[in-house]
Amino acid sequence: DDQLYIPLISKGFQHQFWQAVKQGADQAAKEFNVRVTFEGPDTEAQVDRQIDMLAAALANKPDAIGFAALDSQAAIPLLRKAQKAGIPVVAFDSGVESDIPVTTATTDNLAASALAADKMAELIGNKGQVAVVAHSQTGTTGIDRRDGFLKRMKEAHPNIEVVTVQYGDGDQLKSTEVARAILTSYPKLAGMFGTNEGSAVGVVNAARESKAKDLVIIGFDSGTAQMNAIRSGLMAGAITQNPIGIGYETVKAAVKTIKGEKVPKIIDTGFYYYTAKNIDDPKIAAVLYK
Amino acid sequence: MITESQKASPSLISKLIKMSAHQRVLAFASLIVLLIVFSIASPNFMQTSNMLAILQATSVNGVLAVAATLVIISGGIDLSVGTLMTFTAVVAGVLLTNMNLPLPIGVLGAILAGAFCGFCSGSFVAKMKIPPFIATLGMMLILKGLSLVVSGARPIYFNNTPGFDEISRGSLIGEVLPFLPIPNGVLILFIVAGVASYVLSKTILGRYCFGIGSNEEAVRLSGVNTDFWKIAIYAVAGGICGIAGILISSRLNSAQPALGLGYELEAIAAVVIGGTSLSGGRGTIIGTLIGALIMAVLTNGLRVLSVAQEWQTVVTGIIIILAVYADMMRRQKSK
Amino acid sequence: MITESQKASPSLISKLIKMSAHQRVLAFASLIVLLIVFSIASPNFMQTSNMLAILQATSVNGVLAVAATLVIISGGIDLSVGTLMTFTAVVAGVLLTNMNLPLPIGVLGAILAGAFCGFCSGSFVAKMKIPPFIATLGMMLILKGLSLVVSGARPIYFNNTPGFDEISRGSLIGEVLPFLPIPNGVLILFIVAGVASYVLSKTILGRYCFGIGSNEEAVRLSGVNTDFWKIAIYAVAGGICGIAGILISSRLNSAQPALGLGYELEAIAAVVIGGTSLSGGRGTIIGTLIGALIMAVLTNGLRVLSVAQEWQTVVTGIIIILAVYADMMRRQKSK
Amino acid sequence: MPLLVEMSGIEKRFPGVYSLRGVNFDLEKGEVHALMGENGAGKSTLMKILSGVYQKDSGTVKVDDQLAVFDGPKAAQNAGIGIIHQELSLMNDLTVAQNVFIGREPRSAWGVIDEKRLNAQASDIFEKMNFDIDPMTEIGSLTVAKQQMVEIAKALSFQSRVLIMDEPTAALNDAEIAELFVIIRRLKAEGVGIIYISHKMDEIKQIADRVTVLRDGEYIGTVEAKETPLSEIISMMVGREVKDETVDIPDLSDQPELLAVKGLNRGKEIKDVSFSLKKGEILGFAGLMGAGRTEVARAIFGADPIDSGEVWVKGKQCHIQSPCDAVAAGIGYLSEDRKHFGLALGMDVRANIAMATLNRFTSSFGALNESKMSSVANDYIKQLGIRTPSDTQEVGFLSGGNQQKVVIAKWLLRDCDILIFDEPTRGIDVGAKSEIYKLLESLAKQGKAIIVISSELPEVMRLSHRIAVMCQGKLTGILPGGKATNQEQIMALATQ
Ligand SMILES: Nc1ncnc2c1ncn2[C@@H]1O[C@H](COP(=O)(O)OP(=O)(O)OP(=O)(O)O)[C@@H](O)[C@H]1O
Ligand SMILES: Nc1ncnc2c1ncn2[C@@H]1O[C@H](COP(=O)(O)OP(=O)(O)OP(=O)(O)O)[C@@H](O)[C@H]1O
Ligand SMILES: [Mg+2]
Ligand SMILES: [Mg+2]
Repeated sequence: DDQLYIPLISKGFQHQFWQAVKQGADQAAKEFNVRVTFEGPDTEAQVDRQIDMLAAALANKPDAIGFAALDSQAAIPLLRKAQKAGIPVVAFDSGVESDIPVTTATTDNLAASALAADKMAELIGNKGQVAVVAHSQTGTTGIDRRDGFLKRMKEAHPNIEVVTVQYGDGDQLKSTEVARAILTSYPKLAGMFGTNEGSAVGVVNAARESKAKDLVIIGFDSGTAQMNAIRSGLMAGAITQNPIGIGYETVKAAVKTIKGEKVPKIIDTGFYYYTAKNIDDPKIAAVLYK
Repeated sequence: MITESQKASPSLISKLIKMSAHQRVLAFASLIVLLIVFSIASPNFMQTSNMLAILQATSVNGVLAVAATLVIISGGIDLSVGTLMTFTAVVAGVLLTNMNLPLPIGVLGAILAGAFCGFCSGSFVAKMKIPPFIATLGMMLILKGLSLVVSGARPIYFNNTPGFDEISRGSLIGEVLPFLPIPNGVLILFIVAGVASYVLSKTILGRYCFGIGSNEEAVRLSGVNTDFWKIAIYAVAGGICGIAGILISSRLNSAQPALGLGYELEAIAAVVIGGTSLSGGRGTIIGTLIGALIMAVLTNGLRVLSVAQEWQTVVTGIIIILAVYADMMRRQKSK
Repeated sequence: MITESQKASPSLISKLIKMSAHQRVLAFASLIVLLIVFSIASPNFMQTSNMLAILQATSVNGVLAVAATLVIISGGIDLSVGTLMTFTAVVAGVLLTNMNLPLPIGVLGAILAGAFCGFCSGSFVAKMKIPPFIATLGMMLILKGLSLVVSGARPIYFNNTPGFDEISRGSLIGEVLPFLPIPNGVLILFIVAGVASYVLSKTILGRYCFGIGSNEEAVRLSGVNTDFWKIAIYAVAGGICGIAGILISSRLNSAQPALGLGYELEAIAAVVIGGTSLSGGRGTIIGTLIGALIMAVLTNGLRVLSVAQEWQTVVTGIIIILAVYADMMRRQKSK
Repeated sequence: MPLLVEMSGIEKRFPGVYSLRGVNFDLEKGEVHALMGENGAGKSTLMKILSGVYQKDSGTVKVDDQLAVFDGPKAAQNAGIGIIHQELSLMNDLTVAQNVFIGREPRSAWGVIDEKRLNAQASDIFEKMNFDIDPMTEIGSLTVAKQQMVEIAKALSFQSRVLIMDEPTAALNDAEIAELFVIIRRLKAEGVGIIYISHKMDEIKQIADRVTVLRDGEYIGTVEAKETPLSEIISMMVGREVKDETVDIPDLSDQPELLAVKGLNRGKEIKDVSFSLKKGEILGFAGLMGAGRTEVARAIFGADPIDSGEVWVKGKQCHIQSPCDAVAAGIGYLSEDRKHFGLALGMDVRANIAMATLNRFTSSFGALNESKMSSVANDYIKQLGIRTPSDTQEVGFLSGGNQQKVVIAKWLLRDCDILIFDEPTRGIDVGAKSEIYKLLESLAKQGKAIIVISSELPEVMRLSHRIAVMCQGKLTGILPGGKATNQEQIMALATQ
């Protein structure tokens, strides 16, 4: 068959965020009539597994490749190989330290979580203690979201103390346990920030289970549980990227490149802060996944 | 219910002490030491709410560890407990949410699905003579994939089943004894452990479990259909994982298809810390329970102390080794 | 070098066949069947570059599995191989990048660090009588944390050490035999496996390894210092994990401090698929190598066939069970 | 009389070994039929076929004149055939009573076990056997002898019509053997047919009605026990005559002392044991089951820690902490329990023989010299007559007696100055036994000091230059060997 074949190697697979990216990719695949496959390792630590996936994808002589690098350098030799074979590479979610990718479809995680910090500060009245439940201590998105939040707090909201950052691996149950422990050790905590869906839902679970009433919770990404929490007021609001858009734009840019059209060096898919008020706005609703 | 739990409580403690004296459940002392140390280190640790959080955190791992105990005593190992739990949660989700069936059917369905998967693992081990490690590793991978397939790789929420989250989070005990708001999840853990303990020590299944773990060939030469009983043991363990599946999905009010990997090691660790031998033939449920509690106390305590996460793992590793070492010492002395 | 590898190649194959005939390495047949099936299913599978990718993917897991084989034959288990690898990679990173020391020191440092950690695990097991599962689980957690602490929770890149990535990615064989660009990582795996195989079958360490796994008490009562040898076995295994650490960090040109969790199960799976018994006393390195290859071929083949990822895991689980089942059948028939 | 069991033309082949070729055997109601033969003759194999553990390659088995096919142990049990296996097959982690009734627990609905009844039933059986044991003790904590008694109790509890006893007395003492014979006579009177395997020749005269002899897997013949002299049975087994001399006690007065044990104490098992041993001397240890002989040996050897006491070797005090130290000091110990403490069953004959001496076979870099090891192993295979297809056969596949010979070979090869042999001839056939006696004597002549612990009084009396007697952890006396001491004197000290 002469259908174009574009494998996407992502950073994860089972997580809802990556399933949303996959959804966008599938959508574009239908629209442009190309064949897309989507794969990612179990955890964001498995850099070598991702490289094995990339190698297997290259063996199939694809027309282009989408790649969300777990490590900014590790895959470069393979990407060079792709370049030599004339296979265009589209980076998504995180870039690589190389000019091989024709474009990178991404959002600025640092800026997104800085926005979360601002919203948090606003909601707790610019003072008090807050804590972060992050999803990864070593993955790039995890680091960026944590650091974006911490940096912004330090620079713009000096009266707010970030008392602790703990990690729940994005696992809802573990994040619940982590958040409960934080609530135990900081009874006066004013707010908590969960850096991805699993972390945010974990914080909500913990707040519900330990009956912490006045806690301001800000989350990240979407998903039914998080959206319900926002609707019911348990969670003040959340930052969302546009994962569906990332998937869609990645495939679209790949198709364009194959056809010889030019694409911009960076495709910023944007991020939004949403609350109970604007959750049903068409613009917001379009980027949220259930 | 009241009298039941009131009765149970002192007898449980006296039993613990008795067993501890019998040099079976020496891990108990390590648990006490940990509790004391953390109470001293942090005033926030010994709050009721935190104790409840620890118990709550023990519930899922505890139930999985009970399942793993049965299999391990029989000389096998079950690596699939974690993903089996996830799979049964997804099955419950499909039955309750997608098919809109009543709650009891969902619960029963999850337990039966678990028992069926256990039956398959058991058959691989007993009939196809596949080493338990491989049989259950294969099962773990199969179920990991199937959970994603069945759920469409997205969580299933139990929004059609009001009260589903009460299964784990509500507190029947708390309703009658307001000062003791033990979550149902914990109650279920204790019931499962109690029943499993009874089955192990008083029934044929339990006897053959120990026998097979101790010397399978001898049991077979005594004319026992060891294959049948091995399959039964795996199936029972699978059913227990089904209960864990209900517990976790009720706690998260959703079936999370990606969860469960890595839970098997934690469950097995609880079993071994509790004094059950990985080579089979010896072990107690109460030890396992204490093992699971040790792990939960340790994790919670270090978090409450706000130890940096990387150091939390280091300290956890050291304390697990020390706790087991302390047991070994006591055991040797008592000899 | 040329004559060496030319000589080695036929003798290796004839050895494989001979061993297979001895009903030791029956997994070999399963590997062949897998290769044939995938070649038929996808024309892209049997490319040189893909074969090299499979070998490359085997190298790290293969080396870890060789380490695990030693410990398992001696009747123990090593859950720390994955994080031990990571830790040694970080040690190499600190020595080479942060401290700017020359390459050989970095490599040696990693291997020695691995051997030292193995020595500690071994001492826990032999001297403190802690069950190997717990001793190495504790070690796994300790090293997981220490890797993050030492590296500051971020990757260390080997940008100061030009040629570091050649250790795994370059191809010495390819330089002399351009049509056979086998990466050095694979060469190292084969060398490690060859040496380990020699040590196991021809040296005193290997003999005691089997003896202790088969009946530790009998060996001890033969006047052998079993504690010493057990510690030695864990230390050697640790050193081999150090080699894996160098391999992976060279392949990624960085030490990734969070890597390694879950790799222990994969390594142990390769060992068991290769016919080594988890209860100790029997096993072969060549079986382990084939076990690791089976896993790599399976993963790669399913990917090349573009099977959906959730189904990949399901199929992997099924095939692992079937492969081991096929072995069991052949073994029984040959009896 | 009707035949209970009739086996004819039984063949069984294992890889590399022809275990049985055309063996015939029959059993009448109420008789004790002894099955005799050298180690590896095929006795256990034949009985495993009759009890459904192995499947025969060809031949027929009839029970009550009906053709019977046993596809598993359960089928044989159902046909009324019970067996006491040569190797103990017990569940170490279960209690005595639980072991006896495994598979037949008294149970109520839902599979709940009536533990009280279980223990009571077990007590009944033990009482009938005159065997004093608490049904609730764990099997693993018992001595081999007691475990053997439990095996016997278990087999009896099946109330089989055919009872196979494969070397039931190998680990037993005279007192227990007498007890067992009472039981056998009672069963006989009840019409039970008993197949009895033993290497203790005197037992045959006492208990057997008929004797069938196998040699090299072949059927040699069946004779009446009462009418046939032992020497004839032995020559049927061995194919030649076995002559055994009595001990001649050398004068050791000017020989140096090799081993001195002073005030050894360990818990309740060893109480203030002191003795010494001269170069070239064979010291026998006699005593009842549980007298503490094994404990003394293990304590000297460093296998178990001691509470107090001194061990002197060649006039120097040795602080022995582990078997490793003991061997370094020149002490070797052959355990009474070959399966658990003597052999790595999964390894081959060669590796087991060399296990205590590996560093003698290493060249540079710790590489092992396999060919040297093989030739040494083959020397011992020849010298001790170990029946094995080759020195690379797994020890687990050898017959019980041949396994025992492998352990002996291991210690002979080690060449220690002081050798402690704990039940060295357990399960060894008459021919080989006298060879081993001669071997021990020649070792003593070469200047080794030897301790022989044995539950067979004739063996102790045959071998020892002096006889130490133990009772309840105490050394109650040391008697002169040879004709100077009789059994009664020993028993008097053993039951103080
Ligand atoms: N499972 C097995 N695999 C291979 N060979 C075996 C096996 N079982 C027995 N044999 C061989 O069959 C022969 C007969 O063994 P068997 O155990 O019947 O001897 P036996 O007469 O009982 O000897 P002993 O007096 O030493 O107990 C021996 O040569 C033994 O090595
Ligand atoms: N492993 C063990 N655990 C607990 N008690 C033991 C163990 N082995 C021996 N004993 C006890 O130690 C005492 C001495 O046993 P030991 O085996 O030394 O006696 P023995 O004189 O060698 O007798 P025999 O070998 O004829 O049984 C006995 O009371 C026995 O019950
Ligand atoms: Mg025999
Ligand atoms: Mg003894």
